[in-house]
Amino acid sequence: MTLLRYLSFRLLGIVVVLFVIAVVTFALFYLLPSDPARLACGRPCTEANLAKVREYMGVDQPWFVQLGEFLRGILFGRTFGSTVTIDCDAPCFGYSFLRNATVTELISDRFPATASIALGAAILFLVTGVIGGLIASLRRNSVVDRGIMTFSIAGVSTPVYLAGILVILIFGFTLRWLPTSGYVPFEDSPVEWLTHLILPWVSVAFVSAAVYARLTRSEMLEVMGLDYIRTARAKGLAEARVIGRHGLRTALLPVVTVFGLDLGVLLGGAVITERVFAIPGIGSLLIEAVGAVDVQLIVGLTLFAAFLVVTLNLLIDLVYGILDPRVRVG
Amino acid sequence: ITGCTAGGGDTGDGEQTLYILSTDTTLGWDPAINVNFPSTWEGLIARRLTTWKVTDSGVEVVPDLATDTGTVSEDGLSWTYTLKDGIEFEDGTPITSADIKYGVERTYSPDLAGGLHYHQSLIQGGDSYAGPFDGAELDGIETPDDKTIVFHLTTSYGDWPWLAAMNAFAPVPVGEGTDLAAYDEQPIASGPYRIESNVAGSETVFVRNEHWDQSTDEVRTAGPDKIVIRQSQNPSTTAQSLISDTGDAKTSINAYPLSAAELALVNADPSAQERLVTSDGGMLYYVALNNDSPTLSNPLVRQAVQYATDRAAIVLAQGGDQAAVAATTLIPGGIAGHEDFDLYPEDVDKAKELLAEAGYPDGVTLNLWVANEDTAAAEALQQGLARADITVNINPLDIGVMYGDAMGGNPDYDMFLSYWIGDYPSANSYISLMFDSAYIDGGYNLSRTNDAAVDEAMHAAIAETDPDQAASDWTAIDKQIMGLGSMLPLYLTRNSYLGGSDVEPFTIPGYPPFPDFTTLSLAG
Amino acid sequence: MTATTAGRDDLAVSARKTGFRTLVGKLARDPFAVASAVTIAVFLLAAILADPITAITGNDPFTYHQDLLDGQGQPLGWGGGISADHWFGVEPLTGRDLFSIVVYGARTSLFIGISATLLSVLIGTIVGITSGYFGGWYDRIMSRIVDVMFGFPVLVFLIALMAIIPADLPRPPFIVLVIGLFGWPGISRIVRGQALALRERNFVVASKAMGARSGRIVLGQVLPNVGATIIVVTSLIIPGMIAAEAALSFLGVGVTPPTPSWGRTIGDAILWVRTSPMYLVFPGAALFLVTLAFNVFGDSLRDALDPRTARR
Amino acid sequence: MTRTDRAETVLAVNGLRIEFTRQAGPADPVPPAVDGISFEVHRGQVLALVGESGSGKSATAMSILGLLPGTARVSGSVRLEGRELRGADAAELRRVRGGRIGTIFQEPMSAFTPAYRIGWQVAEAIRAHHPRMPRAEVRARTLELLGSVGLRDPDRVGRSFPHELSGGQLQRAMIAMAISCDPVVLIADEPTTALDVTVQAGILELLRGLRTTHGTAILLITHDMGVVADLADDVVVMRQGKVVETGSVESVFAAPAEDYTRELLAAVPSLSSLQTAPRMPSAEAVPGDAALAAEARDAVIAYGRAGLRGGGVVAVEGASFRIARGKTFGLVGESGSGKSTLGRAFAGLLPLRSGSIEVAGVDLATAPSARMRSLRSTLGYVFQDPASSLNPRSLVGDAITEPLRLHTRAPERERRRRAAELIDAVRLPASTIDRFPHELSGGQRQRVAIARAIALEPTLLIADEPTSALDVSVQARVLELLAELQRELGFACLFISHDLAVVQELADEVAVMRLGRIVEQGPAGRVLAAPENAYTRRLLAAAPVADPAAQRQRRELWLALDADDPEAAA
Ligand SMILES: Nc1ncnc2c1ncn2[C@@H]1O[C@H](COP(=O)(O)OP(=O)(O)OP(=O)(O)O)[C@@H](O)[C@H]1O
Ligand SMILES: Nc1ncnc2c1ncn2[C@@H]1O[C@H](COP(=O)(O)OP(=O)(O)OP(=O)(O)O)[C@@H](O)[C@H]1O
Ligand SMILES: [Mg+2]
Ligand SMILES: [Mg+2]
Repeated sequence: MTLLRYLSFRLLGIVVVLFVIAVVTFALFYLLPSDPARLACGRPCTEANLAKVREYMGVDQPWFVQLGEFLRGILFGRTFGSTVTIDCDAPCFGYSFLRNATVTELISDRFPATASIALGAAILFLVTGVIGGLIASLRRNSVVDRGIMTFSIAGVSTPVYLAGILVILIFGFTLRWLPTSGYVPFEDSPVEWLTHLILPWVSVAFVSAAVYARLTRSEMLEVMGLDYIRTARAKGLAEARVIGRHGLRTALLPVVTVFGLDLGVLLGGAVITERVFAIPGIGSLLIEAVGAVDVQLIVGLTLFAAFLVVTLNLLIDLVYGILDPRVRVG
Repeated sequence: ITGCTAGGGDTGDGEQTLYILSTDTTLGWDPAINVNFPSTWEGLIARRLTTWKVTDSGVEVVPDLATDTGTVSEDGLSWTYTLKDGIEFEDGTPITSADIKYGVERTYSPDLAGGLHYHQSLIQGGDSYAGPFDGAELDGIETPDDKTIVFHLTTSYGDWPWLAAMNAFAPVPVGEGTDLAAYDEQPIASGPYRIESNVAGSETVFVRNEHWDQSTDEVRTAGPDKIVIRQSQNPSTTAQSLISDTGDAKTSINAYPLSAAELALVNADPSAQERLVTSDGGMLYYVALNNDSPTLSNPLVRQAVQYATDRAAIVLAQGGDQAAVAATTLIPGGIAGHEDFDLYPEDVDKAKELLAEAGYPDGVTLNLWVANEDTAAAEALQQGLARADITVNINPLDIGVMYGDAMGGNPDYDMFLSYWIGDYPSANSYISLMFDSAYIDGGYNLSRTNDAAVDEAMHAAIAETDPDQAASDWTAIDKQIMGLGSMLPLYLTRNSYLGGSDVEPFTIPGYPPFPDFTTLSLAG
Repeated sequence: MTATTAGRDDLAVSARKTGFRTLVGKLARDPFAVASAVTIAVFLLAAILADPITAITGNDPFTYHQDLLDGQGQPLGWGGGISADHWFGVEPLTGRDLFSIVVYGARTSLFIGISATLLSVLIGTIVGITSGYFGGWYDRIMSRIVDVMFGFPVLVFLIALMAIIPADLPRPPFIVLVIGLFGWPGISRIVRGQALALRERNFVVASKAMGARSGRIVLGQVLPNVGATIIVVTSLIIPGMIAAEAALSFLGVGVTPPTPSWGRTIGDAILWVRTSPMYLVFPGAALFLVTLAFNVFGDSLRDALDPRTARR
Repeated sequence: MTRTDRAETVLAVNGLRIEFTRQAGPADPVPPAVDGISFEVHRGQVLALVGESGSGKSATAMSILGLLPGTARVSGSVRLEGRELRGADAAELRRVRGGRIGTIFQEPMSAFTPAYRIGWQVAEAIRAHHPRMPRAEVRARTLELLGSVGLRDPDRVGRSFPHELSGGQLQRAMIAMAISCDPVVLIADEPTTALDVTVQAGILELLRGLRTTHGTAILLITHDMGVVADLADDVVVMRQGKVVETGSVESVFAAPAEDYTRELLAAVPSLSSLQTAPRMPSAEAVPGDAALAAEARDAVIAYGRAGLRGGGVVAVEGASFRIARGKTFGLVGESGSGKSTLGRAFAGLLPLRSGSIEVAGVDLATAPSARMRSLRSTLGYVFQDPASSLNPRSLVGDAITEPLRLHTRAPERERRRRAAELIDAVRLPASTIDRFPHELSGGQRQRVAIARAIALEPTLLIADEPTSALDVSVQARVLELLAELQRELGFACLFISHDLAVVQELADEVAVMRLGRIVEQGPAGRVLAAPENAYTRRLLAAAPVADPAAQRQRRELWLALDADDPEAAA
């Protein structure tokens, strides 16, 4: 299979996956007896008013019609509103009537915060996890190894919200080193952006790095016993290079796979972290949307999260090919 | 950086900033859909015909853009207001009666659902009106000249003066606000502040509106130079930083009341305790007993539930008398028409007897819907009822889903625990929306009370324009409804706020149980 | 076939013990394994025998003891009200016995954690092995399904589902079903990768050459060789599942109150950590200990099952 | 080392002793892997280290470079050009590794890091010792090196990843890497074990060239006596960590002083005299249908999916031959010529693209799956790599009786009895039955694989290189065993090997394969003694014999043939 064929096959797969997710989400919220129009209708809500709102939101239609409209909107764009016209250009992932904004706008408002948490935390836990695992594997069965592994088990065993609250207590209130909540956009103040994100990063990283440390350690133990490591040493390479270029390179393959998934999920909204640290991101938006039965926003966000996961999956598979030429496609 | 910059709200040039720490994640400011009280945030940017003056004892309606609180015609069907001189929008254009009319008209647009709609069917022609965006006008509002505005009602309405103080009666320049998203983010201000920036989920920044004239405004004091509403704040960290009282926290205040755990934290810190302000009353927590439920349709069972309720435990589970007071009536203290009575003093044996009489000698099982954040009250209720062999299955739900379900044609609950606070301080706003049979499906009549006598009495009381007569009417209705047993009031919250040390002392009445942000000021 | 085996019948009797007993023997020699197994056993026992255990002090996790609280609902006395009757003290606001809450909480948390893990591991292993071993279209379709599962936010599903299911049905089984059904894709991915590699291994081909059916090859050759991975994954996932239940409770879609669950208690206790720290310490320590034990035990079990480390 | 006209000593090992300690567990005494051995390697000379598997050859070589794992305890002295290497600091060791001493490892396939291109890896070796050499120069030197080891297209090879190259190419690249810094000593640990004879001959030639042109001293580790005879000047024979005998290659081969050496040499199978002149084809006796065990007719086998225009790798093209009952059919040919592919096809593991294969009168392509399974019960298969064909998690006893479990209802006890019988039949100690595969030596594992293959007394045994991983003494034992079992059980055997001597010893009929085609077939005696095909002749000439004098003649012959043949292997 050529790279092009492979890519088009996978992209088609992504489209199918997203379609399935859209259908399932629509159907799911249609099963809910909740009526979003009533929540949007205000106080007091008369029958006449309700009917107007229903029509305006399109929820008077059966779910498959709504779904059809939604999908059509993605491809061709659509308009909302009854007495005013709200344009939602293609690709239109829906419109939140409660927030008077297109889902695309809402996502682009909220995504920087989520992306900041996700990317920073991901880098932090990847780096600390891999380094920890590496050190543990090189000092196998030593005190250092046992220490790192115990610490990592502690990480695995801690729910992320507990970690979050604990770091807030320690660094925010007891030591008063860092702000404990909120998000400052990078454009406004890079320094504040950083200081506000350190605690979320640390708490996510503490919980996730553990997995990476364990994975790296076991892979390194495996790889460092392989023949080509001996070859590299026999060439006269410095030990650091042997470990870094020849050992770690292969040991990181499974790490990359897990990382791709984790990053995808994190980018789709770090629900709990955002909640604990009061960061307005995709995750908290989703929770709010669910609470308000804002169906279009829910579907839009779900699709967005799913899109991130599956695209990152594809990306990781491609990166995998670079790291390991044996599985390279094309 | 929160907690790191020294010197409170004073920035270099002596500018004072008040920080309001809110858990909200999106704040919209379009007056057509904003449901803030006139004395809270929206009141800072949007003036209206009349507004609230909040004092220790309560709240009264006072003129705002209008010169008086309105004159009613003989038949009670038309209200006339005259506008003051020297009132301007933030861009300097004068505010005219047409702007007010346009503002009210906007609320009729289905594109702007979600606000408070008390006025909508009251104003003539409102039932068939769909907003001004396609050029139509609302016949029931007359603007003979730039300074005068007349509202023609379909029926006389005693609470009308309260309605005219609502956000819907704030002016919007004619023709503006058609880009709904943009206007919600940054409406054109008429109050002492205008919105400088508004980042959803992050913060809204209010700065002084140069075109607001203090001499035209008898309520607002506009103390701080700048007000920042920090959104998406975590309540627990909010409390912690207010207690610590360093940096920005010195000029900060929480927007929503402290919880029991946060109160305990404050109590542990004497210096914070001094700054704590607590209202005498607040939101009414209640349980609606579903009259359509197979078990609770029997009034005896409803009464048994009433008698078995352990209010003391419930109140303590909220954090004790510092956080709540037991409530046994519908109309809370501080609202005209309130009278203290308890038709069902706690009596477990009596509850058992009633159950036996109703044909349930071995007890009953009831389900209870409750919002995720209110399960503590539900559990305390549950253990109280358990004493009378009433088993309660708690079903915690997301609050939106809960209401969406209950009002959306799936009232599959026996009991429904929630809270209520009137949109204005009138017994009407506490009772009619919750017990009028017209609001059974789709409205807030969650107990599904369908009693012709109650309906009739309420309609009479609503039309009553004499305040004293209305008050005594409502007291009677309160007793009447409590007699049906379909409503179980639990407690009134006592709302606690913690201001930073640079926030000038303030008080909070039982209604509205929120700080009056329009008069809050900073030391220095 | 030759005469030489005639006198060797003794051989046929004493087979090398590879079964359960050897495994136990090996584990018994590993102090970490013993310690963690004992910890897990203690918690499991506590969960099963919650009634008699809490009966010792005559408590249950539901009864309010508000007489033990001050006017603001704070426990009176030292350590959150620790006393002979209330070993771990009492809960703020309600005065419920914290020891009972932790013990009964073990029931909920372990039940959910373990059953959801078993469900995930079962599905993940079946899907992973079959799609890795058989490959082709089946594998491609399965991979896409895994993508869907990954892409779908569990939380949305749960919140929606909780609103649909009738209130009087017990929630734990639903939570198990949902987090179990959403937990398998990761496992299936790992298992699939291994099965894919094993498919090409000579001993699998050899088995095929000997005339073994696919089912037998999957069960007899492939499964034992992914067993170690599955065990490690399982031991890592149980704590994850317990934490997932806890997180759901934190977001308000977990088990219904007043059913005790560690997740809910910890979620509540966090608010009180500065004023009633013991409220957090006991359930927190329980959660931490049991997850630690599962992790350590998983590691030991893997070592014990791997013939290459047999002589350790 | 008695001769005095020797060139200078570059590497001297003295009283070397290596012990491996166990990671954990009781400290039961383990005998040292290497116990006080001494030898010297001289400039421009080849010293061969021979001995059975596990005798400590590799451990010795690794200890010279300090590459043993941390569990090894080493004592004694290793001197390179007079300087002590043991106890040298890391920097010094790095300078020596790859700089003064180059190393060629066994199994080239796994000796390169899979993630990097060959050229990069060779360049890395250069840069490790010449950090300031400009990029272009490094590149030029890399290409030059790859060219100098006889790789046809150094540019392409340099750009390839390890998995894209053949074993022979990789081994050459490995040599290029080993000599990249003009080492004074080259350690070659089984440099040709996995390669077929023609490639092997090429590589030995290359090593010889290095020795003469650069004066490189070579420490050659092998268990192939033919290779020793071909290349070595001196021989050190090891057994169980001790030196048994030392001497010049001529003297050791002509007059071994020790019993063990004699045994070792006797075990080497030898090709009978070789005729290289082409002969007229003669009529060959082809077995009649009645005596037929299996037959291939125009079999075409390909890997990968067949697209519209063919596609995939066609590994075997139009193979036709018959295997007579009770006879052994030998299949020889260079690596990658399709031997194993044919073997697999006979077991029904690969589909045919066209043609047919019949086993016991059943056409494999059309047989229903039930028929196929019962057919497989009459089929034994010994895989090319015995270690990997045993499930690491099954006990030997269970592995051997797997066919019984699949095809009979024999109870546990009965199976165990049978397992003991089989273990005995392949001459393994009875205790083997309760071991895991990793607890056995390569030779033992091979025998376990054979035991499993004959468990159901097959009518056809497919043996794919059953001795490739074994040292000569063990190999001799296994071959003897196979012959004996065949006599006893009377199965037909498809015997795949690239070792012509082995095939000659065992096979009745032989087919020679090259590039997926059978180039010549006929009775073993005829084909291997008087080949008609040029390729067969070259193959025969390339096989080294364990006699230094004879091997020198053969080498010249091979060189002549090689020069004639335009398609000589790269
Ligand atoms: N890392 C190790 N740990 C423990 N024992 C080892 C290790 N490496 C080798 N040995 C043991 O040391 C002995 C010598 O092994 P070595 O690899 O030197 O044999 P060899 O002569 O090279 O055999 P072969 O011909 O099979 O390669 C063997 O008994 C082997 O089991
Ligand atoms: N699984 C496979 N997929 C694709 N090509 C393969 C596969 N296995 C073998 N081949 C190719 O088929 C050809 C024949 O391989 P085969 O294994 O039959 O060779 P062989 O004669 O057994 O070699 P050797 O002596 O090295 O074992 C080679 O070119 C090889 O690269
Ligand atoms: Mg070796
Ligand atoms: Mg082969």
